[in-house]
Amino acid sequence: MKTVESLGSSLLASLEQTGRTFLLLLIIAYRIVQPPYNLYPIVRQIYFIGARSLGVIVISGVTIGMVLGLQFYNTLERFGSVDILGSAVALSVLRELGPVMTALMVVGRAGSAICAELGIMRISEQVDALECMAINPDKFLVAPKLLAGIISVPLLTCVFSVVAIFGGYFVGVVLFGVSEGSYLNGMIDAVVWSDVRLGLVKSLIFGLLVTLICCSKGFYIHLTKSGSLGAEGVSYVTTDAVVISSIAVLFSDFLIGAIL
Amino acid sequence: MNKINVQLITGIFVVIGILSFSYLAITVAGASFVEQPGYNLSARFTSVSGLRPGAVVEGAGVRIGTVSSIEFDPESFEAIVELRINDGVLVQEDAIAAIRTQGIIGEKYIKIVPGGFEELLTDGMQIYETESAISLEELVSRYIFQTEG
Amino acid sequence: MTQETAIEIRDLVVEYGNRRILNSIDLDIPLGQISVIMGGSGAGKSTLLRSMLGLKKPTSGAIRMLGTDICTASPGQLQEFRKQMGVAFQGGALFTSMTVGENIQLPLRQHTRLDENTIQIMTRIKLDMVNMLPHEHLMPSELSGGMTKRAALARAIIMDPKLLFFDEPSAGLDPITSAELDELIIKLKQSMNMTIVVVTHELESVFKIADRIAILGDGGLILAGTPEEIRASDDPRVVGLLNRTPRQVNVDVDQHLRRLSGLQEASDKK
Amino acid sequence: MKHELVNKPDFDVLVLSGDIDLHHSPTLRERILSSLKGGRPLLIDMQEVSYIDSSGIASLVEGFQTAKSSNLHFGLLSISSPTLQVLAITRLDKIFSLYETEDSFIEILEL
Repeated sequence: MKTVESLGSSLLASLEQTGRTFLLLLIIAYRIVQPPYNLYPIVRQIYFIGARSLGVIVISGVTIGMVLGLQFYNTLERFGSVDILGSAVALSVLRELGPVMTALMVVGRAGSAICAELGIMRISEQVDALECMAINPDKFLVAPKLLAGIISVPLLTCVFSVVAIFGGYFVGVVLFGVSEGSYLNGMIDAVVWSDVRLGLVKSLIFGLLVTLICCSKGFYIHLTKSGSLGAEGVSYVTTDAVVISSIAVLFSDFLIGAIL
Repeated sequence: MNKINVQLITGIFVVIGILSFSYLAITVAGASFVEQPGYNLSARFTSVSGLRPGAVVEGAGVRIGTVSSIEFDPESFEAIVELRINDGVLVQEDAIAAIRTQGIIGEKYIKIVPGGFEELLTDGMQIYETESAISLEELVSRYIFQTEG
Repeated sequence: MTQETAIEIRDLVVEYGNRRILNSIDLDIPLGQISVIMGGSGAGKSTLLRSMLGLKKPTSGAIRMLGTDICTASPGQLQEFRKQMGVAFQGGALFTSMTVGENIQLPLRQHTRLDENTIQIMTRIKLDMVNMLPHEHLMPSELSGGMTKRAALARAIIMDPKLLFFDEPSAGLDPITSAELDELIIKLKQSMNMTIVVVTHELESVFKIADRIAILGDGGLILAGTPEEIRASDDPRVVGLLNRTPRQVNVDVDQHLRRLSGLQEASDKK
Repeated sequence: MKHELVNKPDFDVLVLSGDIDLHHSPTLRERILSSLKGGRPLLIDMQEVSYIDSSGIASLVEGFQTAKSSNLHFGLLSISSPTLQVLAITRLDKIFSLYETEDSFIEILEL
């Protein structure tokens, strides 16, 4: 009986949170179009979410590209078609791995920090202070993060894809001696605009999802059980935010792939 | 971290991102959305199986254009392929457009075999002589048929 | 003498879920004076403060502040009203990503179109008022407890508010620092003619700064009046609070013993 | 806030009246600074000022600073006691040159 009860209440709680999260999106969409418009907070958030993630993205991009180069080379060599190595690497990076890996990296590096920052601001009364200063916290705190997420994640995804293609190039061409022409031209011939566009659409949606979930988790910490736990509560919601946004990325990746 | 530094680094990041995007869109995606100088030809095939928009058009093994679109004509039950041929490449009226495969599981491409007429095709015209995609099954069955005969 | 009231609280009831925190509070806070709201932990002080700040919607009742009923005000009206009030939160609530100076300037930058020079000078004037001028460029994490409170106070008064709320000014401070803060509050009232509401549970400063005192207990208003009236009161709860005597609980020996030994539930169920 | 600039033989007088708050101080600042550009000493007549907030005071401080750097006299005339208290809390009463009458300002100028 207890188990059923707790299952039910946690289901209700997660439904409530989902509702709140989408409501937050609507509120922000409404707030963004209202003046005043301030650019610097958005720049600051792009700096934090995007620019500061560049290193991680480059390193993981190169690594993933090299792994793909290695694996595809081994497989394709058995069929004697190593000349499609370039297109194999490029297509899997552009359509799948680029957007997904970038989004997961952003969750780990920036998403957790966003959630913790907002959570701490809430429990240390900074959000209340903003409200008392007649400054709208949705617009002042959440909107720049959301916009920066939507801008930064696609840009990071492009960087990731480019360095991954060259990671694959390094393994295929430099290490295994696939001809440079067949790697690059094969890739150029195989990839069409719709592949790049798919990756771009995915990364836009991931960018929005990740920042939205992490913002909502931290920003609404006071409405959950963790809200009364202080610093410990912040660590709980941050963990939640990372897990939920990672799953949301993977699941929506499947959905977008199925629809588009 | 002062304001100017943040703005500078963010600016650099955005530039790197946009450059990466341009590389992907223009070079890797083969500029399939940027009109390259050239002219359009069409060709009808009974089968284009495996050919995709963006595929290469070759003449004598050299890239001379790309496939810009593939459409189905319900009346004749044929595929209409639009080709974008680079400027300066001359295609005779009796040239043959043939769909070929690179390697066994490689990409499909269109090969232009030059003709002997002096009249040249211009923008919007059609290549009448075509050879459709040869599927592996057809090849095998034809081979069996030949040995029997 | 007719006193003008700055805040008029009528029949205020506040509930969290099913728990009733404030039960029918009636309170007047006069204009241009320092009113102190005090009471023990859990007496409902912070709930009352949050209601007055418009952060917690009351279940019923009215709070009229400077002529605006903030319980029924539209978001736009509330926004306009809030530009006339300043709040210094208990923990300071300074924004950790900004320097002290930037924190203090924030309301000006958001709400006014003043010249950059004017903003800078105003910031320094306010910092000087709270003796924080040398620390303008520090980050909040580099401040001590007393400095944080003073910086928060400077931010609260940057727009020259008519109404200033101060939550627990002396909590967690050493006696000297908290005495300095008390003097600052008095100075602000005198020179800027502000109405100041201080919420505290510490006795030391109350009689030094207060023009009016309201004592809360168990969600209700026990007594409101001048410091003299409060001192003269013979209400046991007021006397207890002033003399810091622990609450008297009548102990039934048998029952208490049963409670401690865990037999309570068993006997209740019978 | 109302303001009027009076040109005297050797100096300008800026006569202010009413409330000076966040909405008015940008005008006040602009008036003070443009008057000082003329290179003449400036006396601000504050007799009719009922209320001045810290943005107004900030404008006065900036004017005083500007005047000082171009070696001009900058005085405040007949400040009311509430305003004086606001100045006192930030020790600005010791910084500004305060005058009771216009004549005392002229005396200083002639020195």
